[in-house]
Amino acid sequence: MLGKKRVAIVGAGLTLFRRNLKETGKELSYEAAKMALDSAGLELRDMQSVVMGSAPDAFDGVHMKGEYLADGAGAYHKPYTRVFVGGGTGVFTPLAGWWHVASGQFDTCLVMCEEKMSSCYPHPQYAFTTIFDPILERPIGMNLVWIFALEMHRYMHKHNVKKEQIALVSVKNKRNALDHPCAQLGAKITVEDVLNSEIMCWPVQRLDISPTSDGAAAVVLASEDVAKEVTDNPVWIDGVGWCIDSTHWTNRDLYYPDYVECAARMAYKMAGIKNPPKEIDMAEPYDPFDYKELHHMEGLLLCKKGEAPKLTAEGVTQRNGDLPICPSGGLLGCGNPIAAAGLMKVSEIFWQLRGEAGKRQIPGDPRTGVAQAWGDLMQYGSVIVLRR
Amino acid sequence: MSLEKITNPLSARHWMGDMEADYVYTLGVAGERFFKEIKENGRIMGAKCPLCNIVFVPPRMYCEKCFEKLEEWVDVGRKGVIHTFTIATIDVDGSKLKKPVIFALIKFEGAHGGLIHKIGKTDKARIGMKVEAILRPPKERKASINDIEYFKPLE
Amino acid sequence: MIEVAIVGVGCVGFRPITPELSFKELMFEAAVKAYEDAGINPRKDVDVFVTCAEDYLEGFSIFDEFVPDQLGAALRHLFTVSGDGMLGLATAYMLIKTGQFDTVVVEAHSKASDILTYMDIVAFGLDPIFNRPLGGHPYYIAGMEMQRYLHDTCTTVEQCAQVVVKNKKNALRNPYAAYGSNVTLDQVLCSDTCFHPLKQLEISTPADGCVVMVLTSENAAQKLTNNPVWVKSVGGCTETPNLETRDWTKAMYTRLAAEMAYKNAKIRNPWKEVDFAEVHDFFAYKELQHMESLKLCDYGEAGKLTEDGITAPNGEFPVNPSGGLLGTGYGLEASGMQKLLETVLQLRGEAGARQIANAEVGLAHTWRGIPTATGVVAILSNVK
Amino acid sequence: MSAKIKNYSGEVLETKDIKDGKVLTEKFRPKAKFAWSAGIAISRFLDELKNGNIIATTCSKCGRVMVPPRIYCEKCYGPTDGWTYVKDTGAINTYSVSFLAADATRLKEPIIVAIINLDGASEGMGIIHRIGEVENWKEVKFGMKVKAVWKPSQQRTGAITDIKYFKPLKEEKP
Repeated sequence: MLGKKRVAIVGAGLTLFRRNLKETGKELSYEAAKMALDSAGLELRDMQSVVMGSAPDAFDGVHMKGEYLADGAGAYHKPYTRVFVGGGTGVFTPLAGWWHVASGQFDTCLVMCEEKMSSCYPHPQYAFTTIFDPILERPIGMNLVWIFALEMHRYMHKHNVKKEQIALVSVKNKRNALDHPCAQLGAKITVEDVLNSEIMCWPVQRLDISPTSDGAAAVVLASEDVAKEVTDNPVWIDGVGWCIDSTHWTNRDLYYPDYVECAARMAYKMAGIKNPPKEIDMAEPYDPFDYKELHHMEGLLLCKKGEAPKLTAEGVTQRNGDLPICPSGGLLGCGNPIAAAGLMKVSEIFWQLRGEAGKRQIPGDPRTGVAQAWGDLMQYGSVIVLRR
Repeated sequence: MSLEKITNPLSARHWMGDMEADYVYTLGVAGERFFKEIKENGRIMGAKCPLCNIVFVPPRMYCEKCFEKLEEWVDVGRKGVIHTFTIATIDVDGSKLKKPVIFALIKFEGAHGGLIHKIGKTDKARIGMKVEAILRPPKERKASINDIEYFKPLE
Repeated sequence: MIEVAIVGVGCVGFRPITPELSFKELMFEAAVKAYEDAGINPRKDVDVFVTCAEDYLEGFSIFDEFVPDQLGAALRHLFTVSGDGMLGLATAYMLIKTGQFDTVVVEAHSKASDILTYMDIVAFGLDPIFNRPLGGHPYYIAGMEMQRYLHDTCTTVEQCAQVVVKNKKNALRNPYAAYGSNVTLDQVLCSDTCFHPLKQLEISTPADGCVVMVLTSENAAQKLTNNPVWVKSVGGCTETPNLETRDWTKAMYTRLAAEMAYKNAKIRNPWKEVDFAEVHDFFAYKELQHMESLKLCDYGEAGKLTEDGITAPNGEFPVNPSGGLLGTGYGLEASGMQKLLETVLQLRGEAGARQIANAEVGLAHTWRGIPTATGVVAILSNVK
Repeated sequence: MSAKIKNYSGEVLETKDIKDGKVLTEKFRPKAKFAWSAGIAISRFLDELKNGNIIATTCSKCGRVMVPPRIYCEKCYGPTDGWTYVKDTGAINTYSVSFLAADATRLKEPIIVAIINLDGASEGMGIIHRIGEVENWKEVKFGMKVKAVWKPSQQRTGAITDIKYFKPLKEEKP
C-alpha cells in the first residue's frame, strides 16, 4: 500500500476559466475552494492543512503571492505551504497535499491552485520574459513561444511528424471543451483552420497554442478513514511522481521529455503499474500546445516514441477511443490559468472516475486515470495516478 | 567546492536587469463595491458574517474564519479609534522623509479588522485616540483607498 | 512511527555581499559541504530535493528552473517550496514520514546582495488594493506592531534594545555571522527612530549565504552517522495575510505553530523541557513577542527575562546563541535554516565558543517577515 | 458533481472593460532591480566573449566539454577541472522563426533563433542565439553549419550579444 495512509480525493471545485475575470485572486481561490468543500459535504473547519499552487508572482503582480492568497485559500489559522514548479505546479500541488495526509500528520488537506494572469498588463507574455537566464538568454530578446517552437520543431524533425498530424490535437481538444462548462475556447475547428491560423513562431501557429486565463481550482484530500466517512466513491491517489531535468535546456535533446518519463516511472512504480497503455484507462497530459499532448503521451509511456501522432490520427485518443486523452478539452480548449489548469486536469480524472463528468463522460468503466503537467524550461514533469 | 575562485575583485562581473511590468488589478467583487461606496456615497462599509456574528472591515466576499459568503453589508461610520500607529521617518528608498508620516490601524465600533491609513493634521497620535476619516472631494475620488485622504483626530 | 533525523548540514556565509559567487555557485558550495558532512553522493543517495525560494528575491520568474544542477538534482526528484527553509524542513519531514522516501535534501539561500531594490520588493508583497496604494516604507507595519506590543505587554524600549546588544554580541562568536559587534544599549537607543518606536539598529540587515541539510529516516541515519539530530516535530501556521484582522499583540501564527509542535513532541512545559531556542528576531521586539507566543514565558515577561540576562548564552534559557538574525544577518528564505543550523550545531556539540553545555532539546522558529503572518516551529533533539 | 453544477463562479470581463474603465482597477508598476553576480564561470565566459572566444569548462571524470561553462559537472557532481576554447562554428540542432516580439507585437522581419551545437563541445552541447544573413527563413535547415558573426572588438562589452548572430557557413569541400 502506498504510504502510511491511503489518500483520497473527495471533492473538487473550479471557477470559470476566462481571459479576464473580475474577482481578485483571493476571491477566485475562495470560489473554487468553497465549491470543492461543498461538493465533499465538508466545511472549512474540517480542513487540517492547506496547500497552494500558483505559477509566477509576476502574473498576479504580488510578491509572495502564496501568502497574499492564504485567506482565500482557506488557510486562516492553518498550516499552509505553497509549492511551485512552473507549469508543472497544477498537478504537483495535489502531490504535496498527498504527503500532508500520507505522512499521518493530517487527516485532511485542501489543495488550491489559482492564477490571475490578466493583472499583468497589457499582456501576461511580459512576465514570461523573466523566466530566462538574465545574462545569457534575456539579452537575445527571448520570447516564451520561441522555445516551444524550438522543441516542437525538434520533435517534428526527429520523428518526421507533419503539422497536419499535430493539428488534430487542437481540433480534438477544442471540440471536447465545448462540453466543459468552465471552458474558455471550446470550438468546432478543422485541421485547415489550424494550418491557416496566424504564424506566431514557426512552427507554432495561433491555434496550436492555449490562451492565457484567470481561474482557480481546488480539490479536497482525505485520509482513508475520513474519506470512507464522507463519500461512497472516493478516488484514490495511488501514484505520485515528479522530476526536474538540468537547467541547461540547450544542452538537452528536446525531442523527448526524459523528465516526464522519470516522473511517470516514479508514479507508476508506486501505483504498481507495469504496462501503462493497458492499465491506464484515460489520461490528461499537459497540452498548452498541441504537440505537447503528443510529446507527453510518449513521456508518460502511453505509447512508443514517435507513435502518438499515429494514435491521434486513428482516433484512439478521442473520448470514445481506446485511450481517451484530454476528455476535458485540455488547456487548448478550457484555457490555461497555469496552475489552475493543471488541477483542472486532476479534477477531470476525479469526475470521470466517479462517472460525474456529464456530457464529457467517457464510455466504459474507467478505473485508472493519469494527469500530468509540465513546466520550467521544458524541464519539469509532475504525474498523478488516480484510481476508483 | 570549485577548484578555483575569483581572486581579482575586478573580475567579478555583475549583470543588471529588472523584473518590472505594469499591473492592473481589478478591485474584485467586494473591493469594487467597497470603494464605490466610498467614492459615490462617502460611506465606509463592512460585511457581516451571520455565522461568526462579526462585521469585517474591509468587507470581504467571504468570511476568512468559516468561509461563509458575506452578503449583508453595513455602514460602520467614518469615526474610529487608533488601535496602533507608528511615525515613519524614512521612505521606501531609505531617504529621510521631509515630514514624518503617521500610519495607523483604525478600528470601527462593532467591527472586526479596520483600515490601515495615515493620520493627518497632527504630529501626535496615541493608542485609543478617536479619529475620523477625511474624504477627498467627490470629484477627486478614484475608488481607491486614497479617496480617504487621512484620518483626523477628534480630540 | 518513522523517526526523522538531520544527518548533514552545510553552510556558506553569511556575509554582507558575495560578489565572487553566483547564486548557483553559492548553493553548490553549501551543498558540497552538506553532502560531505552526511557522507552521501547526491547523484545516487538522495530521493527528494526541496529548495525554498521566492521569485522576486531571486530576480527570476520560476526560479525552480535554475536549481537542480548545482545540487546534484538534474533528472532527479526536486521541487520548490515558495517559502522559508523551515517550510522545506516540514515538507521533508512529511515526505520521510510517508515511508516512501529515505533521504531528502533541503536547501535555502539568500543572494540578497543581488537585489538592488529590496524594500520595493517587500512593498510589492502588500495587498495591491487595500494597503499598497498608501505607499511608504513597508516596515511601518513593524513599527505599528511594536507600538501595540509595548502598549499591551508593558515591555520597555530598553528591553527591546537589549535584544540587539545580546544578539550582536553572541554573533561575535559565530563564524557564520555577518554583523556581530559590541554594540551598547545607548548606541541602540540613540540610533534613528525610523518607525517609532522601532529603531534603526533593531532592524536586521540582509546577508548572503546558503544552508543545505540532509534529512533521513531512522534506518538510513543509523548507517550514516553517530550523531543524528532528531526532528521531534514541526508545526506551522498562517494566521491571516490581512493586516486588518490579525492580532497585533500576540503573534498568533507562532502560538498556533508552537502548540502543534509541542503537542506532537509531547512537550508540556517548554521552558523546562527545551534547553535553548533560536527565535526569529528580524526586529528586536519580535524576539520578545515570539518568545511569549512560543510559551517560553507569559505575555509581557520576555523583556524582563532578557534584561535579567536569563536569555544570554550563559543564562538559564539561552535565546539566539547564534546571534540571531540581528547578528548573523537576515538570510531571506534561508532565515529559518540559519535557526536550524545553529540548533543542529548546538545539539551535536559543534557550536565551538558558543556551545551550550549539555543541550539536549532545541527549538527553532521562523517567521516569513513583513507583511506575512506565517510561522514555523521545530523541536530538535540529540536524544531519540 | 461536475454534471450537477449549474453555475460556475467567475464574473467575465472583456479586455476593453478594463481599458475603458468600466471595471474599477488599481494600477501599479513595481521597482524590482537586480545586479546578479555572474560568478566564477560566467564572469570568465563573458570576458572571453569580449576577446572573441567562446570558452567551456571540462570534467575529466565524464570527459565532457560543457558550454555555457559551469564550475560543477551536473552529471558527476564534482568540480569541473579545466577550461578549453570551443569553436565559434556549429550545427543547428533545432530552430524556430518568430513573427512576434517579446511584447507579443507583430514583427516585420521574422527573427530566426536556433540552438547551435558548437564544434569542439561535447555532443549536444548547444547554446541559443539568433541566425542572421539568411534571405528567406525557409533556407534554414536542421544540421546546417553556422558561424558566429562578432561585433567589432571595440564594440564588445563582454556579453552574449558580442556575437551579433550566427550566419550560415558555406560548406568548403576538403
